[in-house]
Amino acid sequence: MNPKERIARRVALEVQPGSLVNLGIGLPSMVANYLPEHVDVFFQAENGVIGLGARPPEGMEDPNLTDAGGGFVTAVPGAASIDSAMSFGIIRGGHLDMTVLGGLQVDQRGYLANWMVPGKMVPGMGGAMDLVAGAKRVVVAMVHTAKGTPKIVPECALPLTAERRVSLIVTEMAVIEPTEKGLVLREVASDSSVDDVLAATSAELIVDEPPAEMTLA
Amino acid sequence: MNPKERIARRVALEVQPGSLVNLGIGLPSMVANYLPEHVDVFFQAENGVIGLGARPPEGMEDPNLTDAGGGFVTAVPGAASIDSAMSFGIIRGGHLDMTVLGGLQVDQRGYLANWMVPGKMVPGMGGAMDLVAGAKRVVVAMVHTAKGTPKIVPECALPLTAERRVSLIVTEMAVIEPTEKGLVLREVASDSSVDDVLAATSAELIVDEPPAEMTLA
Amino acid sequence: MREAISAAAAAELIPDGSTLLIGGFMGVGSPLRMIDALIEAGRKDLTVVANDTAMPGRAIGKLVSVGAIRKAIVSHIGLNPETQAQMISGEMEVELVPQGTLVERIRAGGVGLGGVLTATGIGTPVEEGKQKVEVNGKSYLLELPIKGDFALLAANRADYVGNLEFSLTAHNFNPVMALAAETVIAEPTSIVPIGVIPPDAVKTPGVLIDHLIERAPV
Amino acid sequence: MREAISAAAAAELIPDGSTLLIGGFMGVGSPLRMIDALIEAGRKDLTVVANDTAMPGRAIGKLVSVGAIRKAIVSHIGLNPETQAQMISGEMEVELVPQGTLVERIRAGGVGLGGVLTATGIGTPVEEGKQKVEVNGKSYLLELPIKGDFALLAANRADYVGNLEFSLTAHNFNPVMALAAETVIAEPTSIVPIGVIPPDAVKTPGVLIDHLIERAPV
Repeated sequence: MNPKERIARRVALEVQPGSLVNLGIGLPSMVANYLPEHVDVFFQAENGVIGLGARPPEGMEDPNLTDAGGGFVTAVPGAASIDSAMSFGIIRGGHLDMTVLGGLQVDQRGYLANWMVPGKMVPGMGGAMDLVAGAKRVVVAMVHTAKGTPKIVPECALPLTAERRVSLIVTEMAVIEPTEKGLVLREVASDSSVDDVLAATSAELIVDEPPAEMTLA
Repeated sequence: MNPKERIARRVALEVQPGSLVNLGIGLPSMVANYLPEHVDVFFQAENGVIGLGARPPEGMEDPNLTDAGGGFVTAVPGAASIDSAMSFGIIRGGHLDMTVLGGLQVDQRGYLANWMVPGKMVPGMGGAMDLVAGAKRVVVAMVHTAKGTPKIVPECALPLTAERRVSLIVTEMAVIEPTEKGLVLREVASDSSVDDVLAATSAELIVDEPPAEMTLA
Repeated sequence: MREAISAAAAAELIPDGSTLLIGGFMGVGSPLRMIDALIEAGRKDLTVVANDTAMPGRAIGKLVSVGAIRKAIVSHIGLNPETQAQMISGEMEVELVPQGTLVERIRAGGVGLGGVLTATGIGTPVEEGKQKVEVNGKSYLLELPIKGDFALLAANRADYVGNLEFSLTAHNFNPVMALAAETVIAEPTSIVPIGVIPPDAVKTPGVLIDHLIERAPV
Repeated sequence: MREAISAAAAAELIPDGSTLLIGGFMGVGSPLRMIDALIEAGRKDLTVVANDTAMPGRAIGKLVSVGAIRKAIVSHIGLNPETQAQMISGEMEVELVPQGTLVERIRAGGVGLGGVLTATGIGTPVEEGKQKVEVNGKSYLLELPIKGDFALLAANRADYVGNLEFSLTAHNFNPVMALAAETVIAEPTSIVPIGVIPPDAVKTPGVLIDHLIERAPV
């Protein structure tokens, strides 16, 4: 299993029945593939649909039904079209139960940086700042290191996405929960040790109890 | 012709083809009766319809289609249902071409008081403050005096509806335009003289040119 | 997928002293069965946020008549002399808010804004005690967000996931209030299967609704 | 009752240097014929307010490619490397705005509010140079209203008075932008007689629309 699939499968366990969930583009969008088939979850895409479904059958794409990355999607029965004001009203008003986003860095305070690398990559924040500021739970889904360099750091060097402590960090090596006291190591993957995780992390991790083995959907 | 009908007939001449108009409850609502039949005007009711029509035929009232006073109305072809956020977005955003409102007092500055008499009558401002603050044109339609007491006064004693100079005052005696210089007497009714109007008005009126005779729709 | 509950069961969820956002304009688009159930259950000390208090014997006017309302935050009470009498006697506190400001304050509460900057009310008694904020040389009142413990909405149709449609002037405050309360209860005229209300016809997404009241008795 | 005009005639109304609010999200729900007409007419020095600049060769991306945009106020440029290149070279000024803040700023412009108080952007580069307002002990950024000279909208259906319907994810910024420009031009896929779109299906009332573009060629 490749690292991204493992991350997506672990994040899938965080999705609560009956909840409204926004999945970011890329890795986060894979989470939807690992949910039980009839789970009572609505996915929101910030470009304007509640009840985002899978890719449409070939030849049945609707140019007016895409996800936030511009890819063709379907709508599930019971879906609702919303405009951007309602979409972000839901996100910023605290009505979104969970968002899953990629990350460039997360730091000791639990703060996320995921929208720019000054001088190199300035895609814009899109809806990320609103999602992190407004969602009830923010789950960061990312590989543990970038070409060997830790992404979980003492303090983000990259510009922050929001001054808000995210709820959970899921990587292919570990599950880490930012708390008031700091980053608590909750789970470690079966093919990693606690020492492996500590070595791949430049932020301090709290290991009070022996972490559980990471489970996957 | 009673004073109210005369006022409504004069205000009707102010309604521009192709415009969006809000008529207050009572006297102002009578204005709609004196427009040419096929004039291209949409009436807005702040409770949520653009394209307000006349009273419905007996037995065909819809409990979900009323004016701001709770009276049954119809909707014209091309009408649109709107919620209160859109309704007041239109009013406050400067999209309403004209509102016609009743008045308790208007003063030398052109400021209107029309929503309360302290200690006596406190109905609440409803949408009046938004209408006066936001509409492109504000026309005050009211009888000239209250039991002989002038309602056009040097300075409103009653609480203001907004700190905004209204566009026009229409009474059964006269048409008066508030300007930067003060209240200009534009028209006088055929059964009144300039002196009659001055006597019934405690504010100063500017009578630079001989006022025209009031015309009616 | 929601379960429909009775208006009486909904009233059981609502404690005395709650802040209720109640949809409707002079009773049009108000959740009439829920209001009756609140009265039946003897609820009291309520704070009611609504456009108006309707007329005696109608919609929110019924709550006024039985003395269930401790405080009303409304734009208009002119058609309900009982509200005016209770305000003068001190039985009920009444905060009068311009209608456009009221809807924006509720919206701000619902969409997570810190407040509303509006010109409405400047130079009037409405500005008393309020912070003013200067923007580009123009002065605006800072009006604070409103949120409720419960929103009680009336809708035309709901589907099984709670998606709502409204009819004509019965929209009014209902769609905005759906965003602004801890618990949102919708009273539809009828409830239809999933798919009957197409996505583009949905005015309030079902994810905002916590409880549906069973359809009106036939 | 409106007259339908051609996209070319609409482009004639729009001078160089105008500020345009353009609907669409990665090109979905963008007024494609009007964009082509602007390019055909050689318009330049435009300020474009939109969610994004799409991709090269698509929708707003076409305006980027021909160098027609002097300034873009957008939330995302990640899928258009030409925008990033023009930003780095200084040919185009880019103001990046969080998507939710962008839509609220446009709405504030459209509904006459003095600004938006939001927590989004606090503690990030977005807060630089902005006034902060304290409300109930919490800090909010004061974000300023946005208005355009023109709003260019895409819609699904229009009727003869200009009432608009939108489809699925092609709503996006279009309904809000309809409120926020001096002149509003809508490009519907089809135009139907008055009465075909029932009042409850109207998302943008026709009174907000100044010009309708004739239907797409069959």
